[in-house]
Amino acid sequence: MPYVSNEEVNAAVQDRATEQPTAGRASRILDSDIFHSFLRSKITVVAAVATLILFLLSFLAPWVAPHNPFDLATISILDARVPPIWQENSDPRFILGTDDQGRDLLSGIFYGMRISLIIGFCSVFAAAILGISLGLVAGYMGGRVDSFIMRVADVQLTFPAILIALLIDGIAAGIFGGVDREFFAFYILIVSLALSFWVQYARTVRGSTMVEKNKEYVQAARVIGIPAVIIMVRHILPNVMGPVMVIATINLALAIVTEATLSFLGVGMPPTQPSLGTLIAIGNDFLYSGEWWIAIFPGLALALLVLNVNLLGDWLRDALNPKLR
Amino acid sequence: MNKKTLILTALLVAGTGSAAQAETFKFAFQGSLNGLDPYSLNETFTLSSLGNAYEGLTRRGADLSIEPALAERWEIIEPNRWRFYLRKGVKFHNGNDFTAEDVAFSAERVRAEGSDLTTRVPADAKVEIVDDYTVDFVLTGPNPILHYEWDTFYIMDKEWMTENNAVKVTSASDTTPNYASLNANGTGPFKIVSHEAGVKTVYEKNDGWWDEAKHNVDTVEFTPIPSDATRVAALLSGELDMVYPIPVQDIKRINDNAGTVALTGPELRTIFLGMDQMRDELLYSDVKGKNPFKDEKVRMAFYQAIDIEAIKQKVMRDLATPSAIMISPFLFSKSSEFERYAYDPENAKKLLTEAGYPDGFTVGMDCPNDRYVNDESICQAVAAMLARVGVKVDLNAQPKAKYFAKVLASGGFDTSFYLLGWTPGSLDSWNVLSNLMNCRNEAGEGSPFNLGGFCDEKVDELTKQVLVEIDPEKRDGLIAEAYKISHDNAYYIPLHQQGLAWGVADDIELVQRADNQFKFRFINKN
Amino acid sequence: MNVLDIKHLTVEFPARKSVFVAVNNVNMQVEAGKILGVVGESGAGKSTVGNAVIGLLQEPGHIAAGEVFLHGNRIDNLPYKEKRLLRGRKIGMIFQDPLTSLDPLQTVESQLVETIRTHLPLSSKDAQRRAVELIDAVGIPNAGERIKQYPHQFSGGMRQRVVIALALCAEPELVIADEPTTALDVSIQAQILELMKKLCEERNVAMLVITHDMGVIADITDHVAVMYQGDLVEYGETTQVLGAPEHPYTQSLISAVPRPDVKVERFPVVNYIEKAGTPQKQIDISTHWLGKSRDYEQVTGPLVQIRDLDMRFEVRGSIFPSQRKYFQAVKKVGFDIEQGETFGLVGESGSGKSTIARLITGLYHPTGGSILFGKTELTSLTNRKDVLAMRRQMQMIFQDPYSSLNARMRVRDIIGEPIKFHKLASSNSEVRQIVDDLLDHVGLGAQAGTKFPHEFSGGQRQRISIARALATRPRFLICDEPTSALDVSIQAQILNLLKDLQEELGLTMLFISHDLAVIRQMCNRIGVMRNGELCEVSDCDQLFENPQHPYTRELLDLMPSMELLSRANLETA
Amino acid sequence: MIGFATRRLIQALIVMLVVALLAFTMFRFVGDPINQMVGIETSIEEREALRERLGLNDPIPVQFLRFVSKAAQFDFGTSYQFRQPVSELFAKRIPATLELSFTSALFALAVGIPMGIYAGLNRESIISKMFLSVSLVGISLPTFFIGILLIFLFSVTLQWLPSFGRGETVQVGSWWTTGFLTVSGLKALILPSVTLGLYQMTLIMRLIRAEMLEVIRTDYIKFARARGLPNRLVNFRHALKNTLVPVITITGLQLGAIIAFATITETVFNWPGMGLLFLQAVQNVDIPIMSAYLLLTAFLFVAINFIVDILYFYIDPRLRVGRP
Repeated sequence: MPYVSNEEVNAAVQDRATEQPTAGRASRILDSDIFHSFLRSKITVVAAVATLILFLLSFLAPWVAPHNPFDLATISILDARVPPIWQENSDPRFILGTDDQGRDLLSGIFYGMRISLIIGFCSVFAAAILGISLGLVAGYMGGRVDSFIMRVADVQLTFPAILIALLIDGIAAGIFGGVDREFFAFYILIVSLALSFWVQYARTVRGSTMVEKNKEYVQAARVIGIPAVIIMVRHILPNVMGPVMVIATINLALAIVTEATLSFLGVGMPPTQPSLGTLIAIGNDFLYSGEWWIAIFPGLALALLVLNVNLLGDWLRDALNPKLR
Repeated sequence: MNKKTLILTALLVAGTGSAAQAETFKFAFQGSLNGLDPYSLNETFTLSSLGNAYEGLTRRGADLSIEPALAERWEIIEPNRWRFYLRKGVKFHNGNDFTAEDVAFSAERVRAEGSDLTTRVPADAKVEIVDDYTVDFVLTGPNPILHYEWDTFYIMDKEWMTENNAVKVTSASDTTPNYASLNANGTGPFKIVSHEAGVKTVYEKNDGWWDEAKHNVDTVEFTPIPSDATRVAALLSGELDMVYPIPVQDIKRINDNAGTVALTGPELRTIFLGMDQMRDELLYSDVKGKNPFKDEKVRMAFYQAIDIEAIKQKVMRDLATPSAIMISPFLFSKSSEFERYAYDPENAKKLLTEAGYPDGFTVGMDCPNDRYVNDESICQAVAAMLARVGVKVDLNAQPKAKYFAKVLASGGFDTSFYLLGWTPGSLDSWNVLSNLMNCRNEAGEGSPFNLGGFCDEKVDELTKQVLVEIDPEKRDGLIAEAYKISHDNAYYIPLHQQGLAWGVADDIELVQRADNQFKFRFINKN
Repeated sequence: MNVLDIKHLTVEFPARKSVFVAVNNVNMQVEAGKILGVVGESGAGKSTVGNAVIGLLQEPGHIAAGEVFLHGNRIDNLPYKEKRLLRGRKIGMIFQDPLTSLDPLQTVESQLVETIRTHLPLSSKDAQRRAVELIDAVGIPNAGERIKQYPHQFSGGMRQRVVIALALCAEPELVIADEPTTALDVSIQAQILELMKKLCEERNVAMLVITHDMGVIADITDHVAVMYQGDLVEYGETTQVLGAPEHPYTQSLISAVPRPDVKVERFPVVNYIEKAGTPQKQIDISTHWLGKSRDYEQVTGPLVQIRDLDMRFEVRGSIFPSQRKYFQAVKKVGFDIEQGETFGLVGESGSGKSTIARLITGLYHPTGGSILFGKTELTSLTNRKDVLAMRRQMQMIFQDPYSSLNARMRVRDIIGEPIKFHKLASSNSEVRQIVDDLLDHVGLGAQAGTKFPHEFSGGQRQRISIARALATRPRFLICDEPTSALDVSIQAQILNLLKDLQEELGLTMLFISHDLAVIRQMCNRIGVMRNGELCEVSDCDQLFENPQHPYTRELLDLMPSMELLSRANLETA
Repeated sequence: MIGFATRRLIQALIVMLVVALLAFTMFRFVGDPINQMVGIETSIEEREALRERLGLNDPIPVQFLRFVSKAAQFDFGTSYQFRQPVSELFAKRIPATLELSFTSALFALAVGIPMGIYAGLNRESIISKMFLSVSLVGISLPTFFIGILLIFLFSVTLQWLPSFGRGETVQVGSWWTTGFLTVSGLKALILPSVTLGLYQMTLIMRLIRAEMLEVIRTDYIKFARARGLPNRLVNFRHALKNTLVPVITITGLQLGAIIAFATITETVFNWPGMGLLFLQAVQNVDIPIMSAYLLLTAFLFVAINFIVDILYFYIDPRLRVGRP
């Protein structure tokens, strides 16, 4: 409805703005409203830079970390529980000290963050694929398919992430016996996280799809004769990705926290392949004995990582919400 | 009840709560007391807790020496016949008299279907009541250690059990719980007045106890707290009088904290590493077609690759005694004759090269992570040490439930290399030999806990001799011989006896027994 | 004395890079009991005037210059609190969309009472009484009962009456009505306009009516202000301005308004408003791809024959058939569309006209009846290949230019998609060439292909839609309200374009609209629909001059009279 | 209304049945219960006999049917660890969990709603930005970590509040025990409910803020302002009430989540509720407790959803009152 008072103004602003010559894709992005709102929020810029640094440190861990905490041949139990360098009895090799196995905590945090992030990304990705596909199908097809998928989602919602992970861990343990936990823990975590997160995507995508499918561009595509699958993927999907991006960002943070919690409960990554959560869980045992750094530094790293990702997600949600612009 | 009275009641409850606190002793343990039936579960904490309400014919003192309890004395009147003279005038908590009938009943019940303590009394032993206060146990062969575990073979009241239809041992398949698993009626120094499994158990002093009470607490409250940190926090914040076990790393903090002290001492449990020496091809390994652990050199290399001192210092914070044999020195007189092989990674490498593994090999290791003191950390340290001699260890640390399901007979001994701990319940070496060191078949017949399945006929032979040998000196000689065979061949890699660490408030006096049993009759609150 | 006096009003919206002047140095006055209409197209700044008067400019908009007087008292510079007390008390406001203007969770009564008691010192009893009186006054029957109900229990027209009652709660001296009837059907619109006029006179209220609709202006206003891009271009008595416009913008605007009383061949081209009007590169249809190889089967007689068409939707599903509820959207409808003609379907919202379009194109499957396209029965097509062949022959142009194009695709891909999908061109470069030609042909120019839809205005987007529809080389084109979301001047251009294309390509068209005036300009024959039924089918002129069905007569009577409007520039057919 | 309620009930039943099937099949594969029930000294023959007695060797469908029919009568079997009927164990634990969940939900709502309203109405103010940032920290720290830090600070260092358990409880009625009526019970509630409620509080605050931001942009709020209504009326009577409609759904869902997340809090604070029972059951492969817990949480969740649906009827007249 073009005659609503304030939108009229906005439309006019836009119409006149488009008269300016637009050059190149990059400059268009730099010129976009989203990028502008990004720059306007200083805290978001800081969060983005911090996130980028943390991501780089994690993914470049093998190159930037002073030690390799997974190379058992280089760690020595005799270096266990060395405090950070500004404390007494410290060792200049270990800036943030070492954990109970003599692993350098700083390197451990880099590697741990890498594991946390990989698990986060993989599970978010898997959940998104599953949720988006089911959401698209449910929203587009409607009827029985829709109610079936949504009933499944209801059942799924009955089990919060923690329960699902405990369940899946249990099933996996049952099926694979005691097979190499180092190997399986990783996949178990991803599957459990993905299975607990997909509902959100499915519900959101379904909702948006139901809106989008009634829009005339979809009807136009149908009138042309384009098959449903292509309509879903080519036409609807790109238009529902906005909220999906928001959910994905926030989910990444949630996945990292949930993974940490699972590790704390003992069903996450094993101490030989520690994620941030595992590091905290290990350190928790040393909190009262004065070796606080084993828990606190990974805890801070986790909080920092999640906080920054959440900040980005927060901003993205507001920036992409058309109702708030 | 209207609101006002509710609040009033609340105030009253709060009031009486604080008044009673003076004589109340509160403690926490990491596990919970699941059922009260003393024959349902053969597990240290359960037996230890129930031992405050129930008593056996014998009991063990602060130094673990066997003392008379419900039996005033006993004698072996024939090689196969033991006679027990029962204490007179003892009453159960419900007022019933303790008589020979109760002993005979208990001896039958402890061997009945569903009991987890069937080994306390040999299956073919007969119980004969001589008179109200005399009982004979007739065996099919000589057994010098018949009564060694009887401190945890608790005597139950036949009359009470029959009245309450609890003669059958509580079994997991019963849909209605056995009366005896929810209530206790023993002769011991404390009565169990309320029991909420997994939440709280309250004991009260038994004023009619037959022995002279050396303790001064009237009420004991037990809460299970599985989390180490929470348990320690509860002690540090003064909410509890005693918690156990405490993590070794918190000993210092507890000692430094005003009002609490850590009580440490040796435990009888021996922690050791075992290796699969039975399969022809090792599981979870990159070595195909053969089993490296069948080669003594490999076992010896593993042994010498492990820096036991580092584990003691860094992992156990000195709360462990490195051990050369599979039993605590407190339980075996000739233990000083054994010495651990030295830590020598160079030699270990050499031995591996000689065995044909110059670059080492990969092996999976199974480890519990909530069973023994710092079990997972020990395994990690071992893995790191082995990495230094070229052996890559894939560590699989799991909660004890899953761990045991995998490595024990029920899981088909599905392990190549594992960490296990063992306390001989009878506090005697025969238990170690027969459980850990005899040959076994694939079903576990023989030594069911010889998970690696090594088989040495000589050890088996010596075990049989030990069982029937009455002369202590000769018996110890036979045992030492068996241990030497194991030591020489490195069938096992014993690590250490782990220590006990209890956290106690300053104003409490109690006795920390090396079998990790906690007896309220030793508690004094100042 | 003037109730409202606006002097040199300038409203600015600071944007990121520049300041957008929404209203530029505007003067206008309203007297008590009179209605001033502010008319203009999108972006004219007419709503901004209303918002500036009542002090509800959206941030960061602000009055940059000028004064606003109410009864001679300056009000634009009052502190917030006093300004708030003016709202409702002295100035009432009516918004466009009655469906969203009322709080869905409060009864009508509580919304009225809270407003009354905010402004008048009445007890809640008295306020309730007054609320009932107001509801009665705006013509809602059973006021005493209805007042206890929630907004969703009222129809759209009734809700707008409630909104008017709310605006009148405290007997304001001035009422600002921002597009008060735009969201309403023709018949309701007439009633609401009548009510407004009546209230205005009875209560001696000054009224500022903001609208894009010349019909509304002609119907009720005493004075009119014509705005264009923030400027007041013409101001005066309504009869004067509409009958003899002076400013060229007003002239072209008036000439672009479709009117039911005059049939024109083509609308005058209003270059004043949008440049991209005519094809930029002439293509020879007879040799071009667009006109070539129309290898469709030859048909004698009507191209489309619809018989007994039925469509019902399940409103509430249930596993028990007796529990299901249906809505009958189309009831036993039958008509023919001859080759080469434009058949018009007209009716109010919910009459089922759009459903028929969707049934023909196969977006819905009818629950009964037959649709014969040429010699093919569409309802019994199952073979995917046959379905595609049919789809190719008929295309559709939709109402909403904003949602009918996929915002994430480039214009070139949007138009190229059907060509590629139906394999109508042999190579990608050919597709590209065709797309460029199509863009040229609809008057956008080939360079438009690389852009995204949001970079175009509504009219331009509708041209893209048309190009896409042409890309399958259809013989039958369905236009579902193609211009109802557009400004009149743009509407005129699009209608011209459609006419041209039909002529060039020999298209058969089904033209759907709620606007009788537009229908009259476009169609050869017309069907009138109401509640899913087809009331009447007749020739265009006959329908307007001699309607048969009472509903048709009613519709024609309700149309705002356009007789005031100047007839300059019109080539009458 | 009745039709609506029945339809929802039928759906709920189907959900419960599916959950039962899932719970059953999943747990049938977890670990080996026998190992948990006996000491490690028990022989293989005895294990086999026990397996047979427990019906663990029966065909799976038979086991499932037995499971469902018993569960319908609140008979979840006997706990392997405790050798007590699971239903009795839960009866004792449910009050603890519900009191904790209720208190933290109350805390989350009582703090989250005002904060959300404030942040929604004053989008640009420093305080709302602070609320947002602080609340982000709240959701960025894992619950267990917050719990540990709180214990460290308030129990161990300051010794103000207890670090574990429920304190003194009072029996109310035949089976409900409450910690609300004693000083120590109330003190014991503080840390766990703050830990548990923090995350939900953050969510509710952010949700209210977001909804507020959307609602205050709607036409009816603009119209309310145009009628000159004072801000208080506009914000609270119109905006807030409309905000609450979606908030109720999410709060309902969150209530379910609180009960599930109580597992972690109960672990950290050794709170004798059903979450702790469940976690210990997982560690000890106590199948009957695990399946009962899943069914119970699913039941609570479904029940809460049902109540939320009914609540909608009372809050939103569009559902309650038909069109003319």
